[in-house]
Amino acid sequence: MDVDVELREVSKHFGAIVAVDRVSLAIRRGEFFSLLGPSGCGKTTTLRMIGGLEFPTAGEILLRGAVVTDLPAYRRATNMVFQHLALFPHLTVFENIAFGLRLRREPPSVIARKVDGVLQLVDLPGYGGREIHQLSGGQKQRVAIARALVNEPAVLLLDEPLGSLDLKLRLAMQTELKALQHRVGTTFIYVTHDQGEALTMSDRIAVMNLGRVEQVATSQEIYARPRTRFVAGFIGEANFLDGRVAHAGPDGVLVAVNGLRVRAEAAPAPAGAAVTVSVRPEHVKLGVAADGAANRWTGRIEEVTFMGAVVRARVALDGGPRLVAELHNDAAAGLAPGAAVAVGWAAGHTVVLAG
Amino acid sequence: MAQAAIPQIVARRGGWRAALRRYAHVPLLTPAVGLTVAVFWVCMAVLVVMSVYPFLAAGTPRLTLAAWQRLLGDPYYWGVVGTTLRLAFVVTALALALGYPAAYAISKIQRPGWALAAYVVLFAPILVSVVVRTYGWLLLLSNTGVVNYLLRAAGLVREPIPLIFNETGIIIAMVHILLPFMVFPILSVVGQVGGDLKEAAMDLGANRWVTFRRVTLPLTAPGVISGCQIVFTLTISAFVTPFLMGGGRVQILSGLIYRDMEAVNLGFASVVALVLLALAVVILAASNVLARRAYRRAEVERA
Amino acid sequence: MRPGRDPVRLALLAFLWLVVAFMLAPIVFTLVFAFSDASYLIFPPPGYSLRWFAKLFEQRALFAAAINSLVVATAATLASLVVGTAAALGLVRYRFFGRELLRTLFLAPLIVPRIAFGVAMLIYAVVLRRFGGLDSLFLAHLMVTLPFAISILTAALVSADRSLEEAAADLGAPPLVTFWKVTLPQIRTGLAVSGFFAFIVSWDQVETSLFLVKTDNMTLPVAMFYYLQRQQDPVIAALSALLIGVAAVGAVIAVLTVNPRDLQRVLSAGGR
Amino acid sequence: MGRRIRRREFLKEGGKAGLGLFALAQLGGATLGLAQEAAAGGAERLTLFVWSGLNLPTVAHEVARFYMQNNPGVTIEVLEGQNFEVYPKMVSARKLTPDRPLVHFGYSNTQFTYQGDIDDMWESLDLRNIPNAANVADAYKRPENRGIGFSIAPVGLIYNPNFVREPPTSWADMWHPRFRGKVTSIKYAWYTNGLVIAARLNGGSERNIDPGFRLWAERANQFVAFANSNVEVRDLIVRGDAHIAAMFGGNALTWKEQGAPIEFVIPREGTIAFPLFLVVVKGVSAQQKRIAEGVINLILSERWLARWAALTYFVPTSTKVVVPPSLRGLAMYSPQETARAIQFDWATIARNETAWRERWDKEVVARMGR
Repeated sequence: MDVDVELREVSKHFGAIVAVDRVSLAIRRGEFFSLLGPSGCGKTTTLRMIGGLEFPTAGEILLRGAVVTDLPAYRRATNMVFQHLALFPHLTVFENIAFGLRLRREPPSVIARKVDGVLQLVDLPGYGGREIHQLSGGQKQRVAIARALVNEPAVLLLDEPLGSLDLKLRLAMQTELKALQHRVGTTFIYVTHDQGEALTMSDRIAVMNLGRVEQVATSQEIYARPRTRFVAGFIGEANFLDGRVAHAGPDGVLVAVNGLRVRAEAAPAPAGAAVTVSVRPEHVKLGVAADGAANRWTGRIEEVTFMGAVVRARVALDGGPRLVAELHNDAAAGLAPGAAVAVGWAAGHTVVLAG
Repeated sequence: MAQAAIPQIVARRGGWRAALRRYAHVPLLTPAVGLTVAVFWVCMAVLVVMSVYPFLAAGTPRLTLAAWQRLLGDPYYWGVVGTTLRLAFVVTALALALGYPAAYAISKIQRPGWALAAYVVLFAPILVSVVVRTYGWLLLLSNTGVVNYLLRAAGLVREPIPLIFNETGIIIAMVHILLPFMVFPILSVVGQVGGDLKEAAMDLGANRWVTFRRVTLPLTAPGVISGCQIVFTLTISAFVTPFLMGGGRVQILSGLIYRDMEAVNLGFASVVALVLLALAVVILAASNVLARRAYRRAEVERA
Repeated sequence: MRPGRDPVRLALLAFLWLVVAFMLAPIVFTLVFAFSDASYLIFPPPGYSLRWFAKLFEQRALFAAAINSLVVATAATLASLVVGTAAALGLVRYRFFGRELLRTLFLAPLIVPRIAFGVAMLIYAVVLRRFGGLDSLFLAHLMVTLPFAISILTAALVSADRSLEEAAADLGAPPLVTFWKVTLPQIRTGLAVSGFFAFIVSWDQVETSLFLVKTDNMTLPVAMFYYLQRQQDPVIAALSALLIGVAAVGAVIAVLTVNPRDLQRVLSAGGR
Repeated sequence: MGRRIRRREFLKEGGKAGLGLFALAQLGGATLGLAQEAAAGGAERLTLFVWSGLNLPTVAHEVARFYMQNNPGVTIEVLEGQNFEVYPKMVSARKLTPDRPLVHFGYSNTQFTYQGDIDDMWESLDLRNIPNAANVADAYKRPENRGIGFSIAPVGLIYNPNFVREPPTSWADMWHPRFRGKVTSIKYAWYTNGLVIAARLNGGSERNIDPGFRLWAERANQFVAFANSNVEVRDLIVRGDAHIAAMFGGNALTWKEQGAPIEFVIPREGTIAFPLFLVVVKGVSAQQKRIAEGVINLILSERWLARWAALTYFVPTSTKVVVPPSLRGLAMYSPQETARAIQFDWATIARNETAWRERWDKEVVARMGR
């Protein structure tokens, strides 16, 4: 499989601040790859280094096998869709999109054809003559994408391009972006702090925290098998229980948590190591649903919150730790604060995290 | 791993592209730095040198503080400094008294056409030479000029009242010439004081005066201060207007410079120039302290 | 209360019109005197004639001075725009040691009394053997106009959208092309305003030029100043009338071409 | 979209035009430099200074033209101005670039001629190159021939007959109470502002100037304003802002002839003699000096001195000159008046120039309006 972008031990320091800390990544051709993390985690800096808008303090960046570490943006086969779009207000839609083509001195007929084509692609046919300020937010978005795509970049970089849109439009654009990526087949590197967005669109996700990459994996794997407590907490929600590996064998793992013994299928650490056990709220069953679960205890309901399609309940286990469970609306009938209840989940849903 | 990264940093720092990027500001700034240093700062150095080593004066050139002693040791010259400062303060105060309400009024004009007209009328005079405007005031204020004619025609005075060849004439003309420099900065902040802020204040029960004093005034203080600074600096160094309007009677520092240049007494002229410079620096520094306080207060109010 | 009837507002507007009258008075009466028949200042003029205009056109020295002023002001304006834009870019777009010091270094000429600078400039010019040349005048004026340009253009660049430049670079534009195609259009108003200021400041520079000009090779305001010292006949009024006419045309052009909202933005930023 | 393109083109064209202008300015500077280079070698180019105003520059222009016609290869530029504007710049140039004087030679009034002695500004003239100097009365030759007197401008009092019923008769009228607030003069012009004459009439002299300052300190409010030029004095008198002033007879007569309400009187103490000189500035080359002396010789010739007198009403110093009939009848040009004219000690005045200016400001001007 071809690698389009490769980062080797890339670091970026701003004075004393380490924005990106020894990041290594390999992004495959045609992949929809997301850099996900909270603000300040270094994801945007990483993207800008790939695009040539920032330069690493250390490490190397390769684009299709060639070292581009110090190459400025205008010499790289990447194009970016900026967070605030950065459309040229003094140029029309057509001129905005044609900007890169004109710099490459493409003949006017080719420019016209390509611009028309890309406008079709982003579903804005006939908008070439518009002024930027005449467009709606979503339309500007498409123009920004069109402006980048028309250059047929090796890699398209997207820096939270949907951040400024309202929720509904954002959801629609997510689907559209993903479809677009399928159509053009270009490698997309997408920066976002929105885990839902990342999960929806990405083939693979790199979760970043404090300048470092915590985990790189597919959406499903990141969700089901987070490798660190940060990843588990950042992607979706999770209950965390600190404990120690009591037994680890081919038949499974036992983790001791405050006297409870939690079953899991695998652990990253040998017996005796301190670990954290994580379980997603939607996997925590209450009442009869907990019957037959590998992990099963009793507890007392402390609080119930109605949330529309789901209901959340906070339960204090008899052994001490508290858990949050998320139940479907109809499974929650009869739950009331103070009531004693059975709590349980399958061993396969227990994720054991090192440290 | 960290150890492995360090040699890479060193290696990368040697790259010519990186070096180019690191020093990209140098070619941009070099012309301005070169010009300013080679002309302006050298000139300032020349002034200092001339003030203690007046090699253009008659007699043997030698290092001497005589010119400094002559100026600083003589109460008469302190009087001239006093007149210079007094004129500058009066002109600044009057310009503020005229400029602030004018700027405020412009911001209140609702029809854009009229606002534009007011803008143009207030600012167009800076397109007309200082010499021409001073001449215009000579026409208006001299004994046989327009104002005295009207006063006499109206029977208000029998003898023309002396409006030129004294400080009155200088002040009137200077206020006229410098008013745009006061209105500019005030107008730019008055425009920013949003109506909603004032409405909020009114909503909270403040009457109009209190609103003005507690909201508008502090918020426009930065504009007022920068306007006053500009007008003050321009007044203390003004020469043409005081020279033509003063009839050789009003003694200020710039006039001394001119006198000593005529008498080829460059050493003393340099001393006076440096004193003028020192006055400007001191007054501006003091007002900057005020400005910083005003900014801080404005920030607090805005927050 | 309806705004139209608000007494405070009416008083303010009345005051504004008084200030406007004050601003216009000397200019209007200069025009009146330009057509006066008398050879010295007297009001009302005993009669009206065009003879001062006729006499004005005989004053070749004044026209030579006007040409000098035009050349020097144009050169100083262009130079301060070019040098000032570069310097402002350096100050705004880069972080480096001594940046604040440089800014102070650049803006210092604004507070130095111009007549003091003129004294120093005379010595400077004579030492460099450029006394009386337009080149030393140009340098002197540039020192006065450059700080204006740098402060206004710095403000314009700060408010210009940096990401547009990045976008251009990302789309393949080398730095100079980016500057030309993206940065420049964004700071257009700043350029216009600082160019305008620089021109006016240079065109109307007396104090700095006073000691630098040769008596037979002056700039216009200095020539007028010396003319007024020698003689206060309405030739200067006639010349003023011409200049006021040019200024009026300039004002109209400025009003028609500059976007007032941009202007306000640049000016308010520049006032800081 | 059309608008955009137009604007961009406009910007482009504007840029081109701007560059063109800049190049032009550069070119201007270059030609200026070239002209200066040319002056250094090959053809000679000299600057002749002359006072501006009235008919004062006419003879200088005529002589320069005449000389150039007869001496191809020599260019004489006439620089018009006032001594007080040009002299400081001449001194600066002399001190800083001794071999390149700003002005090579020219007319110089009494005050600046003596000031120039102190500043070491003047070349000694070689009278062998100026045969016409033989006709100049000895009183107007200078020590070491540093310049030569060619004319005298007697100073008397002028007044505006529309405002003054009783004409002034004495220099003392300048400080007489009846002219309080109605006197004007050029500032620091010791020959017209009454300082020296007041000292002399009150027991002092140029060397003992205190009586003059004492008197003017008390009478500071005699002055309404100080003028910057002769013409400004005229305007102040004509408008009635001032009623009397000390002034050159030649100027007064010219103005009266032009219709100004101005009368000239000779005070009973006599006129103040104000000789006018021709000087060559140090720093000229030997060849330039010879040219300058040639031109000075022309100015001193009967033809041009007579022309000078006719144009300016000023009295030539040459014994041979035929004074025009219009002048012969005037009292101030009579030999008797010339003989009894008050002669100032100009060397002393020049030595005290800076100190007196300062004292005048401090002791007189500062008291005005009090």
